[in-house]
Amino acid sequence: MKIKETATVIHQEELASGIFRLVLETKICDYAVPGQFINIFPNDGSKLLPRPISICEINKEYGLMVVVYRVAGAGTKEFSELKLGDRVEVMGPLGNGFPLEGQKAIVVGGGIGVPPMYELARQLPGDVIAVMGYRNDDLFLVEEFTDVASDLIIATDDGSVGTHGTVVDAMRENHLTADVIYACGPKPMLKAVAEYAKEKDIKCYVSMEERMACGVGACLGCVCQSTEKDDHSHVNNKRVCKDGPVFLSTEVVL
Amino acid sequence: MKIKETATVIHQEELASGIFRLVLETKICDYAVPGQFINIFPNDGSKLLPRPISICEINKEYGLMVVVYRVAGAGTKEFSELKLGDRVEVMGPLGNGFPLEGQKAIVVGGGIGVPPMYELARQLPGDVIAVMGYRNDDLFLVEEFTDVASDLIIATDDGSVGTHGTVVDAMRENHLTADVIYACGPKPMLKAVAEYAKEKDIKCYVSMEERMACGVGACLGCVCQSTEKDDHSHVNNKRVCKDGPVFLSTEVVL
Amino acid sequence: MNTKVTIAGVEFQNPIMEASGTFGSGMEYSEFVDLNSLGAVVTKGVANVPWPGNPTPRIAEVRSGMLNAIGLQNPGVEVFCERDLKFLEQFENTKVLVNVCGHSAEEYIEVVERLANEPRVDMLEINISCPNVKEGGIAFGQDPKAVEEITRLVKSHAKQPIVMKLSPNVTDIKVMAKAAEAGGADAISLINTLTGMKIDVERQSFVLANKTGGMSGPAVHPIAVRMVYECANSVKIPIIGMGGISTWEDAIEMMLAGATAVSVGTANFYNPTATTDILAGMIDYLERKKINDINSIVGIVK
Amino acid sequence: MNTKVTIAGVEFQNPIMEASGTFGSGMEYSEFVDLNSLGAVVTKGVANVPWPGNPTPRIAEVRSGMLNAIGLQNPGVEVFCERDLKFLEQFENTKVLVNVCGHSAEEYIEVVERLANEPRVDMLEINISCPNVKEGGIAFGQDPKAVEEITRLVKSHAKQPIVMKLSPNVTDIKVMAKAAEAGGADAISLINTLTGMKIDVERQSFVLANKTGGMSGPAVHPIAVRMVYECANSVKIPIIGMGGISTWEDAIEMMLAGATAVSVGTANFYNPTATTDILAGMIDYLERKKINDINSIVGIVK
Ligand SMILES: Cc1cc2nc3c(=O)[nH]c(=O)nc-3n(C[C@H](O)[C@H](O)[C@H](O)COP(=O)(O)OP(=O)(O)OC[C@H]3O[C@@H](n4cnc5c(N)ncnc54)[C@H](O)[C@@H]3O)c2cc1C
Ligand SMILES: Cc1cc2nc3c(=O)[nH]c(=O)nc-3n(C[C@H](O)[C@H](O)[C@H](O)COP(=O)(O)OP(=O)(O)OC[C@H]3O[C@@H](n4cnc5c(N)ncnc54)[C@H](O)[C@@H]3O)c2cc1C
Ligand SMILES: Cc1cc2nc3c(=O)[nH]c(=O)nc-3n(C[C@H](O)[C@H](O)[C@H](O)COP(=O)(O)O)c2cc1C
Ligand SMILES: Cc1cc2nc3c(=O)[nH]c(=O)nc-3n(C[C@H](O)[C@H](O)[C@H](O)COP(=O)(O)O)c2cc1C
Ligand code: FES
Ligand code: FES
Repeated sequence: MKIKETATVIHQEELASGIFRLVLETKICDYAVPGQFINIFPNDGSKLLPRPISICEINKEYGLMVVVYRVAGAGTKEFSELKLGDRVEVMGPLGNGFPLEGQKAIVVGGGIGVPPMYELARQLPGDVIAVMGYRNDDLFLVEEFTDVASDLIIATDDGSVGTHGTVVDAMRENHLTADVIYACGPKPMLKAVAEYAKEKDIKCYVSMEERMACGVGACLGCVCQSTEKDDHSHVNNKRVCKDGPVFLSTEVVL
Repeated sequence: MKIKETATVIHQEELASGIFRLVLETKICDYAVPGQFINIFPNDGSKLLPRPISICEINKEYGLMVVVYRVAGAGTKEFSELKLGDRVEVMGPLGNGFPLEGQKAIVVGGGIGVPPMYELARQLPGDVIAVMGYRNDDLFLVEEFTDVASDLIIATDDGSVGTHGTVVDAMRENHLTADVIYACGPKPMLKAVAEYAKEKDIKCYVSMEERMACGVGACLGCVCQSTEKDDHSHVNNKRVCKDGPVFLSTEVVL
Repeated sequence: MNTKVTIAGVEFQNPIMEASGTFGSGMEYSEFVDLNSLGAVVTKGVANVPWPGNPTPRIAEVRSGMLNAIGLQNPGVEVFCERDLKFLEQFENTKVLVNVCGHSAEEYIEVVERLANEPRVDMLEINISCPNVKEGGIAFGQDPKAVEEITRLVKSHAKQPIVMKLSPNVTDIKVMAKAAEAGGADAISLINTLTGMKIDVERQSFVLANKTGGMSGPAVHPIAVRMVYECANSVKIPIIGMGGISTWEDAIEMMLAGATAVSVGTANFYNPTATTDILAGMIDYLERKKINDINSIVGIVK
Repeated sequence: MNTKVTIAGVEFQNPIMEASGTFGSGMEYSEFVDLNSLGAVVTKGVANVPWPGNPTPRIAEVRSGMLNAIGLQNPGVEVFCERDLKFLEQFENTKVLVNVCGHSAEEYIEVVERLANEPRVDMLEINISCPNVKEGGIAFGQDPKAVEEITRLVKSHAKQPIVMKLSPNVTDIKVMAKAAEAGGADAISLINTLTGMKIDVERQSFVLANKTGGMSGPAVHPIAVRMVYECANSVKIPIIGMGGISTWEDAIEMMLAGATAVSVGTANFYNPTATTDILAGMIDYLERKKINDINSIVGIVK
């Protein structure tokens, strides 16, 4: 069940430079699962389109949902100014979440792909190894992953913390294997993770990103190329918002 | 000297139904005189044009300016939600104020034309009779005028307070005369006041209103018809924002 | 109060439709809106065979609007009939307009003929104004002779009434409206999107893979109102007005300008209940103004 | 860093101008902006005799834009020379473009000839695209033959280089640009306003006394960028780009699309220092990108 409603801001803090953690009171959390996303709408009347943001944490008991986002443009800039008690339009939960599988899982996040892996790690039934990639030592959500993962491996582009290199460099360095890999991050990272998974013959889910308008599968704005004919348009295009954002790495062209 | 700056909201209250009093901290007050106006800009990015609002009160000592406005549409609706500490773009002072003349003056305000007469009444050198017209008993600024005018005469459309009828009905009823009349309100009221002034041979200033874009005389959007060729375009059009908003009643076609 | 309007003999319970391409076939929005409460569902453009559409990015935001360059991705008329029309069968109160696209006259005709015996299709909206495909689409819609010809051709093959959807990317919309009328159109709908472009100054490249895209949303509304007004005063056939309608005021404005019915497009993206919200606002307005029949406001501002 | 650009042999210290009709002759904005820091001042349209313009209301707000129907009120070329050109004499670093309007070819020529020996006039911008006057204006700008003819005629009487200002209310802007080029234009400027309409639903009447008005502001920017891009890839003469520029990003976008210089119009109304703010932002951008010559970004996005 999808909801469009006005959520109330409960808390906001800057986790790292330009990375914000926003806590919203919204009924959306009643229906949300890890890997899904919500649309947040700017209040400014000249910015019409939704900003799709992944769900980072769900607290059904208190009806709270946490998202973590990077200030990337005017919309997220506006969100970063929201304060306790402010109101903001949201819609969700959108898309399909990660299937919760495996005795042992690797969750891989790169940059702003880190946050969605948190609720996933919390809900996965088996053992979880978290591999998180950052630009530099301006880390975020490290404590959170330390709490929920049996192991947290960090890679940084500049080598200031953990492995000097990408998340896949870190995975190789640590000879990681598992029943299933879940990944979210920039496309080149997803591609590399998918290759690693193929090499090691591990099932792999990736979370994709594309420019969106409707967020519900109606406008066909957000397609990614699929390896097989899609069910909806029969033309090798899957809708990230409706058929994804989570796909099997073998389903989509990375 | 005109300024465009971000003003800070010091106070806001609802004086009567849909009529708000907004106190702004702005350097504009250093240069403002009664009868001038300021442009207030909506924060919402889809609403670009200024909302011209007359100056109701100037407090140079504290750097404060008071405006009183009616919620008429989306822009003034937005203003009515401003709270202490909020910031809003303003520009001014704009236009020419009322010349301060006479031993005895009548200041006439109708509806949302009431507020600009307050600072005028405060600054006029001679005796001031205030004639204020309202729709009904939902009055505003009555105490303020009581303080500064030697006499306050009220007219209401529904007769609930004072004279049942227009401000001109009230002026006739009270056989008012003076050296000069100052008026602000809807055009039919200005016309009637101007006729009264002509009958009694009293000099009369009126404050005009027109849709504006620039507010500084550049766009030629806000013209009113003048009885003589205007200096600027030589075509019997005076710019309300730059040549007005205050005109001699004989200068303009009402 | 009467909210029914009639176009080419088809009666709509109210004048609110959603605009083609912004609502799928209604399925996705049926979680938010009772489709049975709309005047009509206007489906996404459908061709004779599946079209893959354009590469991504297909969407860009602009101030008070958006650009899209979907490129008419669609599953082809076969799948459309089997799945989408079938889905729409359950909404009996709502009419169905099928938006038809093609690269050539033959392709339009193939679709129109395939739809001829589908009882769920109440009307055909012929899209001769899509700026996002290389051939067909807008090429037909920018030349009055081509408009008249394609209208006549489609009309001669169509079983259902036809609405010609006009492009705003023209010097004189009245000429196009008259051409559609001359060709035998039962109605016209306007506006389709205005061709726009956005460049990413940091990456120094186009935001859309297709370079240009169709602009829609509140930014285009004043242009749409002007064009609807011009057409309403030039042709006798009814007009379905659209372009940036996002509030009830926008919809009433369009009807006052001369539209018999209105479509809501981009607004669905930021308000999934835009259609029903707008309808409710319009009814309030009519009640407040003591107007008993919505038809009596059509085109009264002259 | 070089910010100088040259159009038809006239060198501008930077590519920022303000758009005709939004800045008067600069006098009113000189309290906010040092006119000497602009590339050029483009004056309000001037005719052979004073024009009274349209009745009021002349201004309406629309989402992310505005409509105007000033109707080219102006004091006539005599007063203009005596007062406005005289005022502009003091700003030696800034070029002056005089925007010329007329109801007929003869009227344009009369103005152009009167201005021929005015040393303060660096260039003439010929407005064949104003949607707010009944005769002349846009009528010239929507027919390629008329564009070519009026260009040739004006060019043969003009002492200064001429810029033809094109209307966006056309099917194919490239055709108009080519017609201006064929007629001998030294440059083109675009876009003028898009014709729009606003209806007051409560009063059930037009908001503007003139019914229609020209739409400007950020809402039209994507259309302007597209048209500048199309023209830049169709003609060899330089382009002055405008339409909704309100930030430095908008200005850079326009130059990347192919404009050699840009004009800022409606933005002045809500930010009187828009021109200089935009220039500062552009210089920052060039520094950050280590671009030494602003000319090197013109039209590089293809
Ligand atoms: C399924 C999904 C989940 C996402 N989850 C997160 C998250 O958890 N945290 C986070 O920081 N970011 C996330 N993003 C990216 C986020 O949506 C963009 O950073 C954001 O929309 C930028 O908006 P803006 O107004 O600040 O930028 P602008 O550039 O001003 O936005 C202009 C338009 O482009 C769209 N846009 C810009 N960048 C992107 C992008 N990368 N992806 C999709 N649309 C974009 C905007 O939504 C808007 O419509 C996610 C994107 C998708 C598709
Ligand atoms: C010189 C002058 C002084 C004024 N002083 C006051 C005052 O002290 N208090 C007060 O309540 N009102 C005053 N007004 C009227 C006030 O400007 C409008 O009520 C206000 O702009 C409405 O804005 P909105 O966004 O709420 O309405 P909308 O209708 O949404 O506004 C849309 C556009 O129309 C313009 N507009 C709408 N109504 C008017 C109007 N009556 N006059 C001019 N422009 C209008 C707006 O500025 C805006 O550009 C004054 C107007 C002028 C010209
Ligand atoms: C994402 C998107 C897809 C569209 N697809 C179609 C289409 O398939 N056929 C069509 O005739 N119009 C299509 N349109 C145009 C709309 O139906 C409508 O004419 C236009 O968007 C203006 O209305 P709006 O401003 O309310 O969106 C599409 C518009 C959008 C935004
Ligand atoms: C109030 C107003 C008056 C205008 N007057 C003229 C004019 O006299 N001559 C002309 O060529 N263009 C005129 N224009 C058009 C502008 O010069 C410019 O082409 C258009 O507004 C688009 O730019 P913008 O969106 O930055 O305003 C006028 C525009 C406005 C808003
Ligand atoms: S955003 Fe519309 S289909 Fe995905
Ligand atoms: S508002 Fe521009 S001249 Fe008065």
